[in-house]
This record gives sequence, structure tokens and C-alpha cells, in this order.
Amino acid sequence: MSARVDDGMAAVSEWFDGRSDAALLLVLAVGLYALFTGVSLVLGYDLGGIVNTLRRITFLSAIYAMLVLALNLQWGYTGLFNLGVAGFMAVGVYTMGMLSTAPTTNPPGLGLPLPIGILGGVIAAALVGAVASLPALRLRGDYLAIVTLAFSEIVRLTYRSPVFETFSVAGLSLGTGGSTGMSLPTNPIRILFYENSQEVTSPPSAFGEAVFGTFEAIGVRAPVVEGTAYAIVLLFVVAGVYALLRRVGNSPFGRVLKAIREDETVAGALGKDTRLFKVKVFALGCGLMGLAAILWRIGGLASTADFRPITTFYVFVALIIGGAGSNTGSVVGGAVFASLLFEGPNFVRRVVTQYVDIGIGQTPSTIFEAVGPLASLDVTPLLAYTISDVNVSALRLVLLGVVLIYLIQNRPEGLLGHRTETAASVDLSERPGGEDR
Amino acid sequence: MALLEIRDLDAGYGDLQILDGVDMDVGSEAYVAIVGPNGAGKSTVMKSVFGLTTYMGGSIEFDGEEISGLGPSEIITRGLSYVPQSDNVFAGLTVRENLEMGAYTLDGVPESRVEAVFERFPILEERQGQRAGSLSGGQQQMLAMGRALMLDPDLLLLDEPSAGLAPDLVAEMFDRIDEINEAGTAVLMVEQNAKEALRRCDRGYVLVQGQNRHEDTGRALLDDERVRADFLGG
Amino acid sequence: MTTTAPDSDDAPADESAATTDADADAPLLQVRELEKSFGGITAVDGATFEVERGTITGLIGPNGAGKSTTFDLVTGVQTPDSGQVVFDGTDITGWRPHQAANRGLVRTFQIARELDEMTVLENAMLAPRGQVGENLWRAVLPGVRKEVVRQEEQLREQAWETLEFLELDHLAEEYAGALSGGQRKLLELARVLMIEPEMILLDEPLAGVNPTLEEKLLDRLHSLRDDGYTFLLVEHDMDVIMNHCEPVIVLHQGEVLVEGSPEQVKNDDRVLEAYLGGEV
Amino acid sequence: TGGDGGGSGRTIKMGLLMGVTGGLSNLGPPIRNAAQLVPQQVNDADTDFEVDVQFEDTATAASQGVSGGNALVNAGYPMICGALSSEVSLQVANQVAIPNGITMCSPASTAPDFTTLEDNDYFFRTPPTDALQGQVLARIASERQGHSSAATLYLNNAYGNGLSAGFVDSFENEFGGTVTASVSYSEGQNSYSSQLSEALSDDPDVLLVVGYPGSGVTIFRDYYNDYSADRDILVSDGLQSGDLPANVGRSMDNVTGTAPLGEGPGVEFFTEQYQQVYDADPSGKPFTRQSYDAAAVLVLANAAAGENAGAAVRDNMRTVAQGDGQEVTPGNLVEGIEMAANGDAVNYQGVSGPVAFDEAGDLAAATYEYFEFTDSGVETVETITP
Amino acid sequence: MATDTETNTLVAFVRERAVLIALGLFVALLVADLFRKLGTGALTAASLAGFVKDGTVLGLSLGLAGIGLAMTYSILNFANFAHGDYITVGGVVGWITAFLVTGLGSFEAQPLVLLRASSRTLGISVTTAPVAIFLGLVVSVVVTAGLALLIDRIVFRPMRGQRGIALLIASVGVALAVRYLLVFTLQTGPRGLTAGQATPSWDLPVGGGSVTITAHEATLAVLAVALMIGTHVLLRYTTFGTAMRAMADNEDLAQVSGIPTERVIRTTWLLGAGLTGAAGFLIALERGALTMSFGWQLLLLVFAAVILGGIGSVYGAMVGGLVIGLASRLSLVWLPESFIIAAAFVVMIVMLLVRPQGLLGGVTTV
Ligand SMILES: Nc1ncnc2c1ncn2[C@@H]1O[C@H](COP(=O)(O)OP(=O)(O)OP(=O)(O)O)[C@@H](O)[C@H]1O
Ligand SMILES: Nc1ncnc2c1ncn2[C@@H]1O[C@H](COP(=O)(O)OP(=O)(O)OP(=O)(O)O)[C@@H](O)[C@H]1O
Ligand SMILES: CC(C)C[C@H](N)C(=O)O
Ligand SMILES: [Mg+2]
Ligand SMILES: [Mg+2]
Repeated sequence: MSARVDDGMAAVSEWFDGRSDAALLLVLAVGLYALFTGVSLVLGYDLGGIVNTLRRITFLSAIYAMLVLALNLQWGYTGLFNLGVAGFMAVGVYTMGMLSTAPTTNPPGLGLPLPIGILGGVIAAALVGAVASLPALRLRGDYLAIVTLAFSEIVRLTYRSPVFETFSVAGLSLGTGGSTGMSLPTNPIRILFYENSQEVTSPPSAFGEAVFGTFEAIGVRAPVVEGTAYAIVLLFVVAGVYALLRRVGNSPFGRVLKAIREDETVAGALGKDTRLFKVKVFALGCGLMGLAAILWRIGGLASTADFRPITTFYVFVALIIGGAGSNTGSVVGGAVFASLLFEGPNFVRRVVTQYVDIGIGQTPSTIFEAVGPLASLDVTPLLAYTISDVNVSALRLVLLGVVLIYLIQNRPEGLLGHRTETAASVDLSERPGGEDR
Repeated sequence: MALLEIRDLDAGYGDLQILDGVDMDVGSEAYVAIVGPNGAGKSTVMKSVFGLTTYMGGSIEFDGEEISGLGPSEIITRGLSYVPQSDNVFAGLTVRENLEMGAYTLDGVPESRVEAVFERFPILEERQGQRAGSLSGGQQQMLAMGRALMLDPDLLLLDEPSAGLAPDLVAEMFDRIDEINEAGTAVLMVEQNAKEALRRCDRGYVLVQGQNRHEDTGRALLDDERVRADFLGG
Repeated sequence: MTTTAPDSDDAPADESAATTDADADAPLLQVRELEKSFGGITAVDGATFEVERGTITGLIGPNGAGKSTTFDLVTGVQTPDSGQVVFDGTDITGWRPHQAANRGLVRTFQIARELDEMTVLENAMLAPRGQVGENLWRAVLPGVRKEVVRQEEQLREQAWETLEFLELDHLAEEYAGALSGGQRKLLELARVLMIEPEMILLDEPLAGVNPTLEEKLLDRLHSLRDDGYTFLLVEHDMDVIMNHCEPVIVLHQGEVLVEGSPEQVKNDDRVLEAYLGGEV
Repeated sequence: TGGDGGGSGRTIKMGLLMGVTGGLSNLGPPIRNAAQLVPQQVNDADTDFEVDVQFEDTATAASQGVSGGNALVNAGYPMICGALSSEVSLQVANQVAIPNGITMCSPASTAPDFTTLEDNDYFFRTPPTDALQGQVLARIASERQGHSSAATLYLNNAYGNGLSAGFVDSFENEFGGTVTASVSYSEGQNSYSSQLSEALSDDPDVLLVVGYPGSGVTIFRDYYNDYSADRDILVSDGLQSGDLPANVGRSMDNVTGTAPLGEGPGVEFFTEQYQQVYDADPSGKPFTRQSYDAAAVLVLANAAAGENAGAAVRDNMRTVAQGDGQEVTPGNLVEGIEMAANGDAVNYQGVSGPVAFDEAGDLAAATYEYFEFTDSGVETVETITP
Repeated sequence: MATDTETNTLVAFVRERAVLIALGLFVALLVADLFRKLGTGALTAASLAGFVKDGTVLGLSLGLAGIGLAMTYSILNFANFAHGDYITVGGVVGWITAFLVTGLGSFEAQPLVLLRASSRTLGISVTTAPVAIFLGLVVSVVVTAGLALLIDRIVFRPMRGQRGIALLIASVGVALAVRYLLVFTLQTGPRGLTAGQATPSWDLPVGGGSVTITAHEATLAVLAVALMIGTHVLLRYTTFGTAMRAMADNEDLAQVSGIPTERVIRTTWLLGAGLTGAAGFLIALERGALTMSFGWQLLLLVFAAVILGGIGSVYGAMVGGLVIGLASRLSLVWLPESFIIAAAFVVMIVMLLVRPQGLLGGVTTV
């Protein structure tokens, strides 16, 4: 009898647990959307502009969520401090590009079908991850951090080198485009809307025509429609990655990862081949990072400027915001980071410029000109200086730094707090079968 | 008046309270043992005296002065030394450097004290250049004792000094502690080797779940049926 | 991405404890001429001994005699400079710890090493061998995952039983980092018991354990021994050695000094001098 | 915010997308300032027209340029004045302007690539293509300086690649010289001594450096540390920064260079305006004139189109700056806007000369200045028409 | 079976040494090839000497910049990612001082403070303005040390006892905040500092050509070596040095031993950051220019140097710096320019794999 009640309770609590995560994410999404709709209205955007703003928020949040989820597997679960995120992302993107861009473009690619390119990119990132994990087999903590960071710089410098700008292997010419970068294949979402999805100038298909027509009528332009559709697809991808990693974490596999994080020698002494686990985690995580990066850049440009260490730090900030070790936290962190910290400051700037009238040419160009007038209680120059685009982008990074320090000092467990995601495929919160000895 | 007077002490870690109204006295030159089950809070008492836990109430007086608010580096200068239960040597330093660190608060390292420690634990002299982390478990325990003796303290806090020692060394360790005690240093000791500890000490406390359970002379506790049954394994 | 299960290594996992081997009379563990030195210090110097199946063999010796190092060498935490370790008929010299463990030979650490940010229950469930869910794909793919869940349910029950026995069940959901020194030792023991190995090397498992519990533990060791487990036990408490171990091996300066029954050992002059604090 | 067609006032929306940080942090701000004179002029004038500008910084990086461009599109700007670096313009055109149907007019992107860009005619520019500048530089090296061997050290982006290739082609094929080495480099490194040693390993007579001041300072410092101050060095427009000798910390007598420099009817007016608003002299600051012109033409085209719609602006880009309509100069720009809005034909004659776009959206005519570095900045030696 | 074991241990032995042997062979091969290239004239002695000089100068910069990092690394047990920006701060404040000392009176103050004044007209060099340079050096030491203490108080002190990774993350936050506050106040863009024409230099004939050494390179080299030796003496012959290591090892125990842990930490920051500030100033002197991110760009190379030498070893930082500096410049003999930084990183990674404790170090952090 009591066993039944217990079972029921467990089921309820499990349902509730799952539900509360979902509810949390829903509330977050609604909140962010409301916020950015409001801001867009203040900025006087038309419907097209609003939709496009929300699209961008969704898109960036989804990409960061994926990156953070992947990193969480490595750091949150296994304790592997991988500071090479940007490098693995680059491997994914560049491999995809070299496989799938047309042989006729500059730099040339192999012109293979896009799915092969994407798969190839993910596999390459996973393989490179596995190779990079070899040091991880011997090193821990900050050594690993520095090695992976150096590794990602090696990757970036290699892609940027003129030596590989265009080169040929086995008679095929290929290239990374050096520091110019490489144009990637068009976004696959275009298949939905265009006759010839690979051509930028292609006319829309009948379906595309109909959809674009409908939205055009309410002021939403075709690229926005296209981008919104893509963002929605990305949300599904995130959901998939989330489900995958949740299962990975809540399993005996995940339990071993946790054990490695806590004390590798113990895990080994208990019969776990820790090296193999670490290699797998690196491969899986880096493969996912490659995938996220591909989805991020596809239809655009692969440029080494996007894969500098700062990109890695962005992902880390997002992870810390959400809370290391928690998958739901990773998604929350990705979304909060991308929309508030990454995009937010520029919106603040736009809103402020909307309300504060700074005459053309009146923005002070030095801090002295900005601060000087304070003596006569004139704050406008300082404000103008502060919110000028140049300084906003500097201040955004200052803000990022401060947030990072604040979180790690005061809330190292992240927004979601310590969520005990127990590493087991079954519920551990209660002893089932009522041990009424 | 006792050298160390603990009154109604509440302490713990962060929000977690472990000690609940603990009272203890260590007279000057006394020899006091604390025994009790695992997790009772014995180590926590020691850490609290040394200012390493979250203080939650009560008082700790040493030599008539309140020390509950002070930090360890302040406390040590008043004549207390502490040998923690685990992690009690500087693993990366040599044996000799470990001893030197024991005397850090003095201006120079008194060579005579080093000699005295070496005399007590000859293996340390042999290994004085070796990294402490690579000593055997027992050797580390000896080194930890040696480090604490460098200051010639008035009160020595020992957390399970005999754990991991070979029988001859256990006996020897207890003898040394007796000697130290006889030479005028008060000793407050936590031991799982309860019988031996109670046999030798002047006074014993049995701590259970953060509270005083029994308190008497060592002999009396040894003879107490309840204590025997509950904690000394028959 | 590799799909090999971690236990599909060159060391085949042996699911059940002991007794399955054909040559049941041969010693379970044979250590021959083991040597290991660090810089100028020879920690283990030609140690040679055997451990028979179904015994609780004692390993004693002065501090620094090389007991813990011998454990390290036998279980692969360190590699010997020379010598040989044979376990259950297989030469396991130089194997890595996880290989030895999967072969049925595990050890505890003298200074307890717990997995702080895992709960006590997770700690216990981590240990067992042959967990299908340690295979990444099985843990994830629908369908095959059923088997994982089923096994997990079993493990959970087994873990609860083990914790109960060691009086840790009230702490099952605590983080291991919050345990007291003695509780950590118990947890370490719980973990190795969960592995159900053939042989367990215990490095001072009773140091710091309260006497009442100590007795219960020793009782349990005996009943496990009767179930076919084999123990090699390092312990400094001579009462324990005398009353519970048979035979006893005395290690001194990295080599075996004496081997025999507790009585013999206790009355051996060399042991008295080297270890017991010689009232010769 | 649709247009109401006729001559009565409306708000013209123009986005500015330029790099004022990053590699072009020296050259960018004056170029932006010049463009902002146009809205300033209109908004201060007594007219019903208003120009709504929003500025976004590209940080001279393609990715940031694209996100800035998107922000402008979101806010409903139908046309973008910018970007500066060819590299950035290329990406913004491909990823933002062309797909969204936004008209772009760059005041500074000179790479040859744009001539052949498939852009649905959405991309225009007010400076001439580097296909011409490469020839001019080769002529100077060969005929004026009398050199027969040269090396190039160029920024690895659309601009550097294009200009270096143009120079090499012209120097070898038209003037029969030899190019001993062409070495590329990327922005933001701490030292360029190894690139220099590679470029100069065969001791060429002259070295052409193509890049931006961001890394130029370091390149020249490294050069003077290890090599002779007597070798002729040529630079391109991107290094026409008066601050350069000051930052390099020595005189740069051996360095000369070229930059597009049109001379139109509005120069005096423009210089005066600039001086008045910014309290600085725009001369010697490359692309400031072109920048004013780019903004002016966009605003005129928008006025003529009568609505803030990208395609309509595009369709009017050519009509407002050629033909036999009423001549409009910077001095009477505001009138010109009113006329254009009324549907009258206008022909804009800019600060840098006529702004007549050809098929590709390039300028038909071009002039360059040949400049040298002096103690106080840069000075024009002569103007050259290829 | 016995032979089995022997092969087992032999295999293990060979495996452990194999990497080392392979590495040795590889280096030998490179050296041989170097001589071949010199012999055939594919490489001139002068350009090789140029590489060596450049590598040495870079190496000494890295070594000097690395000492502070090595000190804080061993004591506080974390990799300080803000270290690069401390270098930048040292360079910036030192040079603002030098500018003001030289230019005040004849120039406007604002461009001097913003480092916008023309370095050409200011004409600073060791020979023309030694006082300004000396004062700049002093200020860079003082201000950087002060800043490090302040940041320690605000950021790191509340986090004492936390794991190295948490501190590392906090230091990334510090790095971003410091760097971009500099950018906010001073704006980006490179600043020229010294006057090229006023700087003496000497041509040393090598083979058929020559190698130029400037007075500023020489200054950097001499001061770097002097500061390194000074630091070593300080750490080696004081109990403070031992206390530092004791703390690095086991902070709790250090506390109960009565070591005033906070004071040791403060002193470490003071010394380490002071040296770092000096390094920033001197590196900028040698380069003749700085940007707001030059320290950050150096950071990974500095890490490489420190790790190579063995974390916590001052001599190690010096040797590591030289190895990294020389490796990156000499790699030009074989590799295109775009790979020289990568080459330095590869050297570091290989080193970590083969000898995780570094060339000279003993202490490792886990
Ligand atoms: N750092 C800590 N944080 C939180 N809880 C702690 C900490 N250290 C100890 N505890 C808890 O405090 C209680 C008392 O621990 P303490 O170490 O004082 O026990 P003890 O009596 O010394 O036991 P033992 O004989 O096993 O060493 C235990 O329940 C333990 O889990
Ligand atoms: N990594 C190492 N480096 C140097 N010496 C070591 C190392 N490990 C162990 N030793 C030395 O080897 C000897 C044997 O140590 P071991 O830990 O095996 O002793 P033990 O018998 O377990 O002693 P105890 O009973 O005190 O635990 C000791 O002298 C010890 O100092
Ligand atoms: C601002 C200019 C220097 C830009 C340069 N002409 C380019 O096309 O990249
Ligand atoms: Mg205790
Ligand atoms: Mg031992």
C-alpha cells in the first residue's frame, strides 16, 4: 500500500520536476520576448523590425544554448576545463565550408552536398576534439585550460594562414580563405522557399511566393521570414541536444563523468577506464560545438575573427550564468547571455540615443571632453561619450567582466542554484519498494 | 581556573550547526581526551578552538581571555598548537621545511627545537630533505606532530595522533604525549583508540551528536558500563 | 566517437565473485620479487608472497615498510620497476587500475578519497562492474535504454542494502563531502563492496573507525570471506590482526620478514624488534 | 513611415555603417564626420525635410559589420552609407543589403571585387576602383622613381589582396619590372618583423605597403628598427594618416603614397562646413570628400524616390547625379532635395567631382593624389589622372 | 611468464622514454638541417643571427613578464588571466608618466595623458630622456602593484580557498574589465612612444651582413636579467620564500601554523605585479609602441614560457621565456611567418605532455 503511494509520489514529483523546468524556460522565453518587443516598440520598429529583433534573439539564444550544453558536458559534468571552444567551433565550420562550398567560388570547396558537409564538419570537430583530449588524459585544471586555449589559437592561426588560403590535395583545390575568410553555402532553410536554394538571387518557389506574399503584406520582409523559420528549426535542434545530454548525464555514463570530475584516481581504482571516458566526452562535446558553430555561421561567412578566445569566454560566461552542471541551466544561461549581455547593451544605446538629443559632431572624442563639462554640471557630453557605439562595445565587455566576477563570487552555482541532477537513470530520491524491515 | 574553558559552544559550517552547547575544561598541564562515534563533532571542537569553523554562540576562553573571535595566526601566538586529523603536512615541502614552518611565528628557527624533534622521531632526521608528500602515512603523522612541537606550546590540540601508526609507534606516540604533558604542556586529544587514550588521560569527554554525553576521569569512563557498551566495543 | 564499452578491455570482466575458477587451489594472488624505488629510496625491495583464496590475510609492518606502495603496485596505480603480479592465474603486472578492478581486484585508499560532490548513494552506485549504462549509446538510445534502467533499479537496491549495513543509509542523499572522517572510510568500504570483486585490498580500513562499528565491520568481513571473498588487510591494530587474520605477512623495509599464523608472527623475535616495540 | 510622394516634407532615413574602431580607428572617424554633415545641413536648414540617421560601428570587422547592418535593417533604414573597409562592405552587401533589398553606397571601399559583384544593383561607391590605383602606383614606382624591382606587403583582405595584385600585374606587365615578393599579413599582431624580412629578403628597390594605420604603425616601427631609411616605400590610401609619423616616432621621408582625390565644385563649401562643425581641417584625410558625396547622393535619391524603400532609392541613384537636370552642389543641397522630391531632374556635382555611376555602380572618372609625409601630416605633391 | 613481465616493464620503460627520444632526434634533425641550410647558403648567417637576436629579446620580455605570473600562480594556485592586462596597465601608466615628464610645459596635457602626443616631436629615448624613462618605470611598478592589490582585495580575497578554476574564471572577468576600461578611457589604436631617430643602435657584423641592436633592446635585456636575478635572491634567501610555498601547498595548515597568510599573499601580489608592471613598461620601450591589448596578446606566450619553465620557478620562467622566444623566431627558418606563434604553442604543448612539471619546476598544480 505504502509502496504504491510512494510510487505515485515519485511519479508526481518527476512530472513536476520536468514540468517546472519547462515552465521555467517558458517564462524566460516569454519574458525575453516581451522585453525585446517593448524595446523594439520604443525604437519605433515596424512589425518587420520587431519580428526580426525577436528572430535574432531566438537565433543567438539557440546557438549559445547549444554551445553551453556541450561545454557543460565537459566542464559541468566531467570537470574538464576546455578553453578551446572557439577552436573546435572553427574546425566544424571550416570543414563544412571546405566540403560543401562550390569548387568555383573563392576559396574553392569540394562542392559536396550540404548534409555531407555538415556531418563532415561535426565529425571533424569531434575527431579534433578527441585528439585534443590526449593532453586532457594527463593534465587537469588550469594546465588543461591553457593547453586547450593554445590549441584553439593554433587552429585559428592555421585557418588564417595564407598558406592554406587555397591549396590543393590530390588534385582537388580547396581553401580556407586565409584572413579574408570563406563564404559558406547558403542556409538550408532556403529549400523551403526558393526554387534554387543555393543561389542568392534565386526567385522564390511557389510556396515561398505565397508565404512571402502573406508576410510582406504585414510588413515582414522575405529575409526575415526565412530567418524566423530557421530560428524555429534551431529551437528544435536545441531541444534535441538537450534531451540527448540529459540522458547522457542521468546515466551510469554520467555518473562516471562526475566521478572523474571529483577524483580520477578513485574512478580508475573502481574499474572505470577514465581515459576512454574523457576521450568520448571531448569528442561528443566538441562535435556538438562544431554543430552549433555550423548552424551559427551557415549562409554567412567563416572568418577567423569569430573564433578568437573571446568567443570561448562568452560561452563560459553563459555557462556560469546558468549554472555549471545543470542542463536546464545551460539553456537558461545561453539565452540570458545572448539576449541581455550580448545584444542588450546595443539596444540600450539605441534607446538612449532615441531620447537624448546629441547633436551631430557633439559626441566628445576624448574622456577629457566628456568629463570636463561635469564641472558645470553638464552631464550630456559624458552620456554622449558613454553611449557612443565605440564605448558601448567597450563597456559591454567591462560589464561582462563584472558580471563574471559577481557571479563567481556570489552565485557560483548560477541562476538556477544547485540543482541536484542525480546521475542515474532511475530516481534516487527515495528508496523504492519500501524497506519496512 | 582552567587554561581552556569552553562554555555552551555552538558552532558548525556555514548554516549547518554541528556543536550544540558543548562544555569543556582543560586545566593547565592537564591531559584531556575526547572520544565518541564518527561524526560526533570531535574534530569540530578542535577546529572551533582554532577559529576554523563558523562560530554560533557560547564562549572559548584561553588563559582567561576570550579567543572565539580570533583567527588562527593570532591564536597560535597565545600558546596553542594544533595537529589536524588529515592533510596535516605541507606535501610539497621537505621535512625540514615543514618543521621550519612550524616555527614561522618565531623570529628565527631555533635549532635546538629541531634537534629535539629529530630526537623524538629519528626517521625525520633521516628524511629531512625528502618531500613530505612522499612519506608513508605514519611518517607523515610523526612529521605533523613534530611541526606542532616546534613552538613548545602551552596547549597542544591533537586530532587522532595515533591513527595509522604501527603498534610500537602508537605506544611510543602515547609515551611522547605523556612526556610532553609531563613537561608542562596541556594536551587536548581526540582519539579513536579510546581505551588507550582514556587509560592515560586525566579527564575524558564523550561527545555524541554534537553534545556532551559523559564526562569524568578517564578511569571512570573506562569502567562505566554504558560508555563501554556504546563506544568502546565491550 | 567510439562505441567500445569501457569494460570490453583486455581485462575481461568477471561478473560473479570468486569460486568460478577451475584451479581453485592455486593462490589467488601471487606477488614475486616486486621492486619499486623512488629516487634513492627503495620502497618495495623484492617482496614475494601469496594470498590464498578465501582468507583474510593480514599485512603488517612498520610505518614506511612499503605496504601502501605494494598495494599501488599490485593494483596498477604505480608501475613496478621489476617483479611480477599474478592474479587468478593471469599476469597483471603493469595493468592499469581499471583493468585490475575489472578483473576482480580492487583496493581502498589509506587516506580516504571520496567523491565530494556526489551523493553517498551515487558514490555507491558508481562502483559496480559491468554496468551497461556506462556505454554511451546504451545510456542514450531509446529501446536499449530499458535494460539500463532495469539494471539501475537493481543497483539502487543493492546500494541501499550496502549503506544500511554500514550504517550510512541515513546519509544516502548527503553529498559525500559532508561526511566525517570515519564516515568517509565507511563509504569507501561501501564502494568496494558494491564492486563485488574477488579480492579486496584494504589499506587501514579501520583507522579512525569507532570501536563499536569496528566490530560489526569485522563480523561482516568474516561473513563475506565465508561467501568466497578474499581480503588482504593492512592494519596496525594488533588486536584486529591477532583475532581476525590468518595468515599474517610482515613486511619490513620492502621485503617480507615473516609469514605465518598470528601466533607465530607475534612471537617471532624479528617481528618483535622491528614492529611491535621489542620487549625482546 | 512610407513616403507621401510629393514635394512636401518627409523624413529621409539613412543608416551609417562605418568602422571607427579596429584597424581604421584613425581614418574612420573623419569619414563618418564628413557623412554626418549631410543630415546636419538638412536638419539645420529651413525645410520640411528631415534626415534621420543612425550610426553603427563595424569595428572594421565583417561580423560586427553584418550585425550593425542588421540593426539598421530592423530599424527600417532603406539605405546604408558605408561601409569603409572593402572586406566589411563585401560581407554587408552579401548578407544584409542584397538579400534585404537595401541600397548601399560606400565612400571608401576600393577593392576591384565590387565591379563584378552580383548585387542586383544595390551596391554603389563614390571612390574609384583599385584596379586603377594599382596602375598609378606601378607607374610611380617605375617611371617617377625609376625602380625595376619591387615587393609588396599587404593586408590580407579584399582590399589588400586586390590592390597588391593590381600593382603586381601592372608593374610586371606594363612596366616590365620584377616583383621579388608579395607577402600578406593580418591585423593586430604585436610584431611584423618576420613579414618584413620575408618581403625584403631579395632586397627590392621599392616596397609597397597596403594596409590600415592600425597595423601600419607597428610595420613602420619594425621597418625602421631593422632596415634602411633610404629605401623608397609606397603606401596606398589606407595608410594616408597624418598621425603616422607621430606614432612611428620619426620622420618618414622615404615614404610616399597615393589616394583617390576628386576635386569638385563643392570643396570649399565642404571644407568650411567641416571646419566649422568639427573644428578641424579635412584635407589630407582620405575619403572625407567621397563620404560627403555618398551621403548626399543617397539622400537625393531617396528624396527623388519619395519613399523609404530600398529598391526605389536604388533606381534613383543614377538619375540624381547625371543627365542634364539642374546642377546641385553641396552648397545648395537642401534645395536640390526639395527639387528632387518635386520630381525635377537634378544633377549632383559633388565635393570629389561628378558622381556619375556606371553599370556596375562604380565611378566613371577618377583622380588620385600623390602624397608625402611631412612633419605635420601629409601633403599632396601632385594630382594624377590615370 | 617471467619474460612476459620483463617485456611488459621494458615496454613501459621504452614507452616512457620513446617520446623523449623521438623529440631528441627531431631537434637534432633540425639542428643538422640548420647547418645544411647555412652551408648551402639557403640561410645567411646574418639572418640567422637576426632571428636569434629577435628571439632573445622576445624571450627576455616573456621571461620578465612571466616571473610575476609564476609567483602568483604558485602561491594562489590559479592561472591569472588578468596578468596580460596588468602588463598593459604597467606599459600605459609608465608611458603616460614618461610623456608627462618629457612634454609638460611645451605640450598640452591632454594629448600627453591620452598618449596621443606625437612621439616624434617628444623624442623620447633612453639617451635623450633617461629621467623620464626611469620615472616611468617607477610609476609602472607602483601603479601596477597598487592595482593588483586593489583587485585582490575586491575580487580574489573574498574567494580565498576556492578552487583554482573559480579564481581563473574571476581573473578572466578582471581581464575583460581592466582592458576595456582602458579602452573606454583612452580609446583603441596603437600609440607610438619612442623616437626612432633619437634611439642609438649598433650594427654588429655577422657573416656577410649585420645585425642591428638598438639601445632599447639592450636596455630591456639588461634590466630584465637584473630584475630576474634580484627576484631570485629575494625568494631564495628568505623564509618568506618557503612560507610562500607552504601556502601554495596547504593553506589551512599554513594558517594553523601561524603563517600570516594574508600578508604573504599581499606581498606576493606586490612583488609579482610590480615586476609585471616593469615588464609592461620595458616591453613597450623596446617595441616603441603599445596598444590597449598588447599584454593580452602576449599572455598566452607568457603562459607558455611559465609552464615550460615549471610553474612557480623563477629561473624556469626565464629559461622558458628564452626557449619560447627562440623557438618562435627560429621556426622562421622552416615555417612561413604565419605559423611562428603556433610553433611556440606547439613547443609548450609537447613540453607539457613529456614533462608536465616543466623544465626546472617541481611544484605542479592540480
Ligand atoms: N567542512 C564541513 N562542512 C560541512 N559539514 C562538515 C564539515 N566537516 C564536518 N562536517 C560534518 O560535521 C559532523 C561532525 O564532523 P567531525 O569531523 O567533527 O566528526 P568527528 O567526531 O571528528 O568524526 P570522526 O571520528 O569520524 O573523525 C559530521 O556529520 C560531518 O559530516
Ligand atoms: N612517491 C614517493 N616518492 C618517494 N618516496 C616514496 C613515495 N611513495 C612512498 N615513498 C616511500 O616509500 C616508503 C614506503 O611507503 P608506504 O606508503 O608504502 O609505507 P606503508 O608501509 O604504507 O607505511 P604506513 O603504515 O605508514 O602507511 C616510505 O619510506 C615512503 O617515504
Ligand atoms: C578607408 C579605406 C582605407 C578603405 C580601403 N580603401 C578599403 O577598401 O578597404
Ligand atoms: Mg574527526
Ligand atoms: Mg600506508
